[in-house]
Amino acid sequence: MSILIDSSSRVLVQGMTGREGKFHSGQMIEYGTAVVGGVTPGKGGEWVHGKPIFDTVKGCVEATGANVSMILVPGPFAADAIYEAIDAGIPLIICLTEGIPIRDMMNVYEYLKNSSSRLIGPNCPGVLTPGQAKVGFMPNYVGKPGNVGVVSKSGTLTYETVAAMSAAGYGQSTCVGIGGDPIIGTTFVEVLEMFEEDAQTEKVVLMGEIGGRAEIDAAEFIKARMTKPVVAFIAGRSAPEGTRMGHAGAIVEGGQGTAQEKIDALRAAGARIAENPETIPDLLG
Amino acid sequence: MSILIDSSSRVLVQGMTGREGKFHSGQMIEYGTAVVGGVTPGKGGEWVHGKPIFDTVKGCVEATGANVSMILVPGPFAADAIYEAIDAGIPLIICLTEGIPIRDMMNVYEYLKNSSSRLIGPNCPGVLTPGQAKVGFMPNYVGKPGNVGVVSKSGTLTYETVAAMSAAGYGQSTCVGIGGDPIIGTTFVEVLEMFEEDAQTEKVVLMGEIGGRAEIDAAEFIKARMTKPVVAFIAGRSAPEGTRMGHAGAIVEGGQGTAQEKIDALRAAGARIAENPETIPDLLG
Amino acid sequence: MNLHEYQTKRRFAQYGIPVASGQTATTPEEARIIAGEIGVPVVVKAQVLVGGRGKAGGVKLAKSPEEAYAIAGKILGMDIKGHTVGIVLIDPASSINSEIYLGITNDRTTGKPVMMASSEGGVEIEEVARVNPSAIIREWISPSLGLREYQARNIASGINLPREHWAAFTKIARNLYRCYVESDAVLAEINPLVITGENELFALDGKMVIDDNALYRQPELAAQRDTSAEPLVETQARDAGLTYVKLNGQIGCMVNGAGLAMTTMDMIKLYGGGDIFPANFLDIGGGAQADRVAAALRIILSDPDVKAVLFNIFGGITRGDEVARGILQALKEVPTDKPMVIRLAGTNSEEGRAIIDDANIPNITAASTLTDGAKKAIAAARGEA
Amino acid sequence: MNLHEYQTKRRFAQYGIPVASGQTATTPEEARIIAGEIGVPVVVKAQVLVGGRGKAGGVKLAKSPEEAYAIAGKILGMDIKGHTVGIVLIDPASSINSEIYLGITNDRTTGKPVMMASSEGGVEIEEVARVNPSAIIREWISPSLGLREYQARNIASGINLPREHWAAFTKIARNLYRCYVESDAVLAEINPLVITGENELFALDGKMVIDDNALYRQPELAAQRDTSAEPLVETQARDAGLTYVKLNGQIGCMVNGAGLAMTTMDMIKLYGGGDIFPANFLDIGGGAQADRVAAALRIILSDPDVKAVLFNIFGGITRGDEVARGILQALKEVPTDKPMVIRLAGTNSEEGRAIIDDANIPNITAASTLTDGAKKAIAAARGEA
Repeated sequence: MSILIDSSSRVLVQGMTGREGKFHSGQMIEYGTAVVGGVTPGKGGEWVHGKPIFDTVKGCVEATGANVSMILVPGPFAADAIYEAIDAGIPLIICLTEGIPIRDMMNVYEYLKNSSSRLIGPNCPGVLTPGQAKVGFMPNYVGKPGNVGVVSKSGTLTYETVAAMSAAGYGQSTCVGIGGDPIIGTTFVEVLEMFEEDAQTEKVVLMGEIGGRAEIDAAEFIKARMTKPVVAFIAGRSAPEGTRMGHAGAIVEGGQGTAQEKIDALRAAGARIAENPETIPDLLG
Repeated sequence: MSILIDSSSRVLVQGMTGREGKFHSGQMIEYGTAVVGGVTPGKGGEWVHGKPIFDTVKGCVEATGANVSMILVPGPFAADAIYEAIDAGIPLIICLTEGIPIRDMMNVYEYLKNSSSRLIGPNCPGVLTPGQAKVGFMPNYVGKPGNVGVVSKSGTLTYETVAAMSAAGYGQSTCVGIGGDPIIGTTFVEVLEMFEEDAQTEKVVLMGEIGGRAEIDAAEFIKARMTKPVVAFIAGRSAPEGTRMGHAGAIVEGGQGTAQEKIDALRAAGARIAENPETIPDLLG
Repeated sequence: MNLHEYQTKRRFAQYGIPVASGQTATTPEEARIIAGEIGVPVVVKAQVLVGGRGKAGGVKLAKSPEEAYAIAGKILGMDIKGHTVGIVLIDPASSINSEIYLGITNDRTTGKPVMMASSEGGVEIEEVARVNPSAIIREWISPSLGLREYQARNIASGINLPREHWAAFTKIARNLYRCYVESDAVLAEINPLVITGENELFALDGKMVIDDNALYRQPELAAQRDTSAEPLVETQARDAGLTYVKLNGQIGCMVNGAGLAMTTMDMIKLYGGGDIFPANFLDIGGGAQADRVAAALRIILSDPDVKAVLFNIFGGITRGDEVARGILQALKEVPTDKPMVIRLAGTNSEEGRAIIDDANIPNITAASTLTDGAKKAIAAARGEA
Repeated sequence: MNLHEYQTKRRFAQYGIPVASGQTATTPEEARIIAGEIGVPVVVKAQVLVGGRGKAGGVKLAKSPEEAYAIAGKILGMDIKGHTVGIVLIDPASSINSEIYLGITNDRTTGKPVMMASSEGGVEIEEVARVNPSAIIREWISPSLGLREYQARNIASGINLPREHWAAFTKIARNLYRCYVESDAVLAEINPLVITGENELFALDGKMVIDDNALYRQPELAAQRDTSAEPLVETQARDAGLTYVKLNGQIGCMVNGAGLAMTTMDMIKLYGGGDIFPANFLDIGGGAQADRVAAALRIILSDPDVKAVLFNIFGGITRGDEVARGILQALKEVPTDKPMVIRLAGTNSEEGRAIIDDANIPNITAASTLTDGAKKAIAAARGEA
């Protein structure tokens, strides 16, 4: 078992004909992911890495039976790409695109919550179930099959940690990058819930950062519901306050979202706190 | 038991200070309905029939604990009144207003389906649980407590039938007017489902009319799921075809929505068909 | 409310949908001048709010201004299914490669607008739906999102539109949706949307039906209502806030509520023995007040075939006393000796019956139930009362 | 991107929100003329993109044009928290009865815009939130429905606004929401919204922050960016597509990804022994290509406090070979003998390391891990390398 994706996932790529789309879908195929096709309006009928390109997601789903869509189109087009995937009935949408306007994401969020699709991201590195499937940017070599679930707001920090874990012999069930944007489709809490339910996952690593209150929510969930041990790292202890959103965001969230506040909450919830992501393996022992 | 409303329902009236609002809330109170307050923007602080008027639904709910809202405001304002009731967390909204633009109702419908509120109507006579509560226009004397559930698209036809049933000794569990507009909050099927679940209801009377395919859906539900006997009447056997929406509606609905088509479907589903609403009691025996 | 073809196409043009650059004429001479200006050949098209004008000879090709003059002379004044042609549209004739159907309406089941398209344009979509339902591609639209580009692509792909036309088609589809929404239309269709010999797309014919309940916020469209061709009573009924449909029977019906009005008609037919039928459908609506009742009675009595009148009022939001006062008021203004059967029930019906009784009018009979009322009215229409 | 008060208020005015009829001046003489034109007393307000200008003496009342001249002379050129005042706004002074806070921002938790109001306007809303959180009324807005009138009434009722002002308040609230949406703002606030002695409502001060990701579709707002007061490197970083924040340490950092960039800073602080700190936050973003890397290096090296540079690149969408080429390109343009520690991992990192090795640059040290890189950079900054 694993969460979100596995060797039976059939992945389509929205934006497969672009430079990044071509490169990363190639990496995914190399990893063994079942990439079944791509979608680029106006390029239907072309082929990339031996996979057919379609003009519409609907057409691609009908022809290939895709059940995961990876979105890698520029920011201005990303919202529509997500709507198209939702309307085509794709159950899992993983949007890697960064720079999507917040207004677009608020509109998407409302539509998404009333659909049966799950969105991971945007502005995230994707999902990796080591040895089975990779959807996103995570470098092919970092993961290793195992029983630690990894969830992170950050992209490169995830690679860093996962590589350190693999090197130390701690394999992963699934690694999920939820993205660091203000509005994201799937939160820490939802992923923790999936790991708690997942038979393969025995321990969980959570990587957060300053800003927002998602880590505080995660701490509350860990305290109330998690039976599996959690190791956490929070980035930004050295960041001066107010460099991110500050102001109105902080008001709404009823706190400042500092690293220390988050670390305290997670520690109080029973999580082990790492000071350095490369020492996370030591805390998994 | 009964469905939708009973003696514990706490009803607020949006549009209580208007001519119709005053008259019908007076009738409801006379019937014994727990009308707890009204809402008319700009008239907060006034009193009607000894009940307080509020500027906002939120304010009324906070002060009175209302859990049903009856809406009786003019068509141009009805959509906003429904949104306000949904946002205030009212679980049951009964909208009597006629003449709401279809575009407004399509917008309302999308919002409603993503909320936890149920809407009855619009353009409906309301709901009556005889001996317990009345929300809407049904004349006070027509109903009588009993075990027949009544559901109807039409207002006055409902009064006609319910009066005939009461006169013949067949009391009702609850009488529901779902409204005859193209877009309504609650369908025949949903009400039939409630009656099927309701312990008090032993038989069901359904009154439909030409246009749309709600009665066909009801017939399918009756066939597949109903264990309780159903008596049905369809109005419009004498109507020439195409006098209602016709055209595009009929295409979408994949049929003509004629009375005969509906009667045939209901009969095939096992319902007894009345030729005259006043003979329905004979078929309930 | 229906718009004429020329009104629809003007509206379309405002929303950036390409249409033929035609003009309307109300005289043959105007038609001749227009044909000269826009260049022949032209198509002369009757503007009537009823289908089937083509078969009725209301659409003709003219190869010269003189021919346009002659054809317009024939079409203007023509009767098409009871509608008199008062306006013709003179459109330039086009070379047509293929024809598409593209329309939007509201779908009751999903509560959403649905866009429908078919590569078999130019024929009635109902006919396509009957003969070849899979040829109709449907795309349901979220009211909050509107028609997205990918939905237009789904449609274009579904009807096998050559990809070179997708950009133009998408623009037309989105503009049509915007036009539908902002016009409060319940139907907006382009039929056919043609692809010309020059590979251009434009709306050759169009139809829009506007939601009557929304006309209060569509003053520009409301002002375009053409009552010149419709029967006077329909105009009068609408102005009075009534729903009236003329039928071919002998018993005038005045009922509150559409369901009960149809049921009352059904009862007349049921007990009418095959020779007595309802003369009309008339719903006085909810909460009908005295003056509206009076207007309704006036309309019913204006039908010379009416032999008896049946009032069936079951008060709810409508109150019996007000209806009773309305009847008396109307009888003062429109005295009649035709037999009338009055059945009042429901809210304030006792007060209403007392008002009628007190007026002591000889040709009024009271009825206690719907069935009683229908039977008494049938008897009255047969002269048996 | 932040807008100045005067820019915000102009935008508000375009959306029908009443604002003071002030004008901007860049010289004392202009200030004098404006004060004469709009009538004294006036308020002279420094236009800076940083809070706390009032306490810093950047807002003053002038009772005559001459006084306006003198005050403008003092405020123009003033330094407020590192920002130089280049523009003053001259607003007519008003009689104020009460002050309200009204703002909209996006709420991460619900994914919706939230309108916030408080009867305690004129002070910082964060302060109200801290001291008296129940004084803030919140109304979450469905993006598909927008702010409805009843929501404005809920707010007006919640802050106990006298009912005579509800109509004006509702209009302002809805216009503010529209302005927020159509400007792609992440914050739009009126603080204070004042009720004058004449019982009128208007925006005395306003603030807007525009979503940088949406500037591509807000050309009018994008053109209003004022870079004159901000440090040059911030402008350069933004133009190059980088996120750069200057800090006060000795180790310049270039990292891909915000989380890893912060973590790299954290490691420098963790192992820095209390005397070595990061000199900056710098995220080169995803998929950074050679020219962006070069621009980043140039910015880092422009900080004279930087004693060593740490590159920490874990390739994913970013590729190690491109970063390596970027470093070499930048070193050609900006030669430096400062020690550099380069750690490349992830996608195409082997190719990248080979490129660096081949260039054979003496002041470059390779590091294998994040911790290794941080420790080597700290040693280099101490001159121990």
